Amino acid sequence: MAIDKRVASAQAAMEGVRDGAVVFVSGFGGAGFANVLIRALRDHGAKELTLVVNSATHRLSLTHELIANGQVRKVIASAGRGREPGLSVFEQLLKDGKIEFECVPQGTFAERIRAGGAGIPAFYTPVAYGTDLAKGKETRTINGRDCVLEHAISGDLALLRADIADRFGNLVFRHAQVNFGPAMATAARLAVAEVRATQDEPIAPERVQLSGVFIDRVVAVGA
Amino acid sequence: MAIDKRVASAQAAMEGVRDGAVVFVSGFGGAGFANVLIRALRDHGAKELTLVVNSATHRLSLTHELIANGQVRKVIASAGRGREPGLSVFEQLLKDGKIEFECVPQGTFAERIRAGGAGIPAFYTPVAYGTDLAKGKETRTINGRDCVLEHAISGDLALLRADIADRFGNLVFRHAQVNFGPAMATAARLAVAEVRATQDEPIAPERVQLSGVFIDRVVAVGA
Amino acid sequence: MPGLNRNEMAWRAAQDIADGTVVNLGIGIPVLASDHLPAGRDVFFQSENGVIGVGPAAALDEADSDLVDAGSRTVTLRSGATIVDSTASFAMIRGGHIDVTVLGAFEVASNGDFANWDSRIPDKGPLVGGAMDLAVGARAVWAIMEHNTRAGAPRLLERCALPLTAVRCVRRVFTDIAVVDITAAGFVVRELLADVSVDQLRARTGAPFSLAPDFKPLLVPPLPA
Amino acid sequence: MPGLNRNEMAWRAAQDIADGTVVNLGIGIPVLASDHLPAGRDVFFQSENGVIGVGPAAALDEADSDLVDAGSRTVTLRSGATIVDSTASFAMIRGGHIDVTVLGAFEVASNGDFANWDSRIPDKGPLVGGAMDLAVGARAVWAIMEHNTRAGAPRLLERCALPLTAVRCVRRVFTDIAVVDITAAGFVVRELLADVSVDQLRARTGAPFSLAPDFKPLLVPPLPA
Repeated sequence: MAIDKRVASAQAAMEGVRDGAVVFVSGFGGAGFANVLIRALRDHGAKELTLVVNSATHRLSLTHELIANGQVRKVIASAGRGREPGLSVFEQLLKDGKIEFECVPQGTFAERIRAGGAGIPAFYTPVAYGTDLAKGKETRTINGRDCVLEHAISGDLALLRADIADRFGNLVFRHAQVNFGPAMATAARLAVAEVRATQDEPIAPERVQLSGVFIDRVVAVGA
Repeated sequence: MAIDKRVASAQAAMEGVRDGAVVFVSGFGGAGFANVLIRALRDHGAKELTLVVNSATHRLSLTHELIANGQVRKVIASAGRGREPGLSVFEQLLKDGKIEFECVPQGTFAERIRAGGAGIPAFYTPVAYGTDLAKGKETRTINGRDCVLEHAISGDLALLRADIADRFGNLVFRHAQVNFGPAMATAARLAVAEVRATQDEPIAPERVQLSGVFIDRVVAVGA
Repeated sequence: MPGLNRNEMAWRAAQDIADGTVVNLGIGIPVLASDHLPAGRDVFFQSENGVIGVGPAAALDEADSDLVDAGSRTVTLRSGATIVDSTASFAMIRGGHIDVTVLGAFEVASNGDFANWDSRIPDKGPLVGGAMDLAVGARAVWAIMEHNTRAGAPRLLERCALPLTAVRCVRRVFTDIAVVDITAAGFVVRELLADVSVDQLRARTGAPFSLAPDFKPLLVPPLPA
Repeated sequence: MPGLNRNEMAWRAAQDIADGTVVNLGIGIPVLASDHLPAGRDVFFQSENGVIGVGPAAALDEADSDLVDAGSRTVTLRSGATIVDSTASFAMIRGGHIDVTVLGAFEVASNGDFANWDSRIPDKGPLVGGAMDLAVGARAVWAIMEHNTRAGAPRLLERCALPLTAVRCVRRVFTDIAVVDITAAGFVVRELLADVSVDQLRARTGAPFSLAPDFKPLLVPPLPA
């Protein structure tokens, strides 16, 4: 049967997502937030989620809706601070001890996710050595560099935003949309992309930025 | 001064290469062998080299000329066997104990080079666990998987073949030419690419496969 | 007693490749399986040099030395293909994104250990290539090999004698006379050529085996060798 | 006694960015340095969200929310730019391919330790972003900060009080009154505003320092704040 990963709606793309899922959400600085899928996950209602997202509370991402809706148990991110002067919903929950937070340096965050998708269970990195974020972590000096042992992050669901998908799930991103998308797709059991447009014709091999091998479902959501 | 990484000849591209250098040579299965640069390195004459190349003796690569010329002390590769029925020059030297050889699974080979370029001093991988290629290596069970500790490979020089370079050193590869090129360029202090053609105009951002940040010199050698 | 030839072994393996999967085929007999997929199965063949979606071998006048597979064959691309670098290709392999890899083998043990990289050819250099990565990374590892060596020794063993490629990973073996699964209880023979008796199979196999509940004849259409 | 304003501090840092380098500028004052490069210096500004070759900020009518830098500013691309994913961007950073990173800071210690991520704002959540990666990965780390807190406390210290971003990595600090190198012997003041005396500097600095052999006045053209 000819491969076709297109699904009819963002809701349909959430089928099978369960309570307790580890969910990757791509996006950085306004580029690549999968806000249609995030809202579909909110409507789907899965609870006790662990969100793996660069920023717990970026103003241009709808991640905060999942948090405000009580669906999130824990956030793994490099940023947990809102720009607004007061407390974001996330920060209030954190202050009240009602949500867990793991703060990870952004590059280690990206590399741990890549490791999850690349079958590397753990790696040593000099980043964070000697800081509070390395507390409790194993350390080792390799070739004179002090390093911290970091473990892969794998998950159940990845939500990505891209520009175009073909029926094979091959993706092309616009500019800086790409950010965490490829790594997250590889690390998740179910990878879903919302795109501006889908097409029957295959994307030219040299234009594909993420192979459809890593993508399970795509949904066209317009610009 | 406007950045321009083009040099006039393959010989000029070898300037500064020293005896004892660790040299990456890209190429796989006939695609992406930097044969013009390999010959320039032979003519340059640097000795006591460690070659990091997928195949020590591929029939379509001129790597064997460096070996036959007595410039190579050690080879790190996933393949050290020629297709010819008898012994290749490399295999003869190996048999005679006149060259060192480190045999590495191809994926671990690629990942160790990437690690060298990505500032990851070491990583755990399940590959090769329980085999002769893991002998003497530290092992650890992570999340129930038996793993081997592997170390990054960094080097002095990388020789790549690509299709087009712009003056910034940005590269586009043809088809399967890409193979080990990007990882090797990132892991080497001096990265040189031979290309079919160079151009003044920048390659379009979405067509660049390897950023010129990683490339030091490019030389046009024709098809 | 002639068994299946190379194409017939590859054909049999191809029948078990599920629709919509991502498959890596090793050099030698395994790569022939791509010619024998049942109609209507849409499969991506991944080659470890980075080609995702290997198509048929290139015609002589279309051969492009920049478009090769892991066996250095000049190939074409299927619809929807793309090409990545070696790091990304092996990340895909090691990360469990290949549904099945079909590999040639010298020996397979009843605990799933197998040996396919170092046959101890005198003098020739070692060659491991991507075999260890594939064996550890793919979700399922199948082996294709002659049931016996040219000298008649069994290749299905209690323990491998040759240097291992990986431990406890092979799930199914296609030989020239049988299809054998590897389970927690050891070898389980699923199919056997009709003109080979179970006693003959026992004589040619180096470890105990049981017969599958749905044990049946190994049926393959005759194919040119 | 007014010191340099934000643009003037950024200008001074920009003078030290060498031709042909790859530079990452942190959020805040550092990113202003890109406006003040001396003529004729061809530099690639890398932004950790994957933009290699950030150009000037986008004009309002050209702003594209898919083309942003690490500070969420809508930007343009310079000639020769490309964009990579976050994994590749931080591989570039961690792997030593950034010649210089210029970062904002709260505190810098005379052994090169510095603190710039956790100012212990009551209640606000933590935010580390890419600071630790840049501090460890870039070949040279420079900090830009006011010489003193609003309350007048020194930010150049024997030991940081705030949570560290990285250990032993800062090489140079640009403050509103001085340019200070960090050497094996501790702080070395290279430049000082003409209307600040060395004694005044000592009073405003929380650790011993020496003067560079070529110690000179810190001269910056007046710029709008």
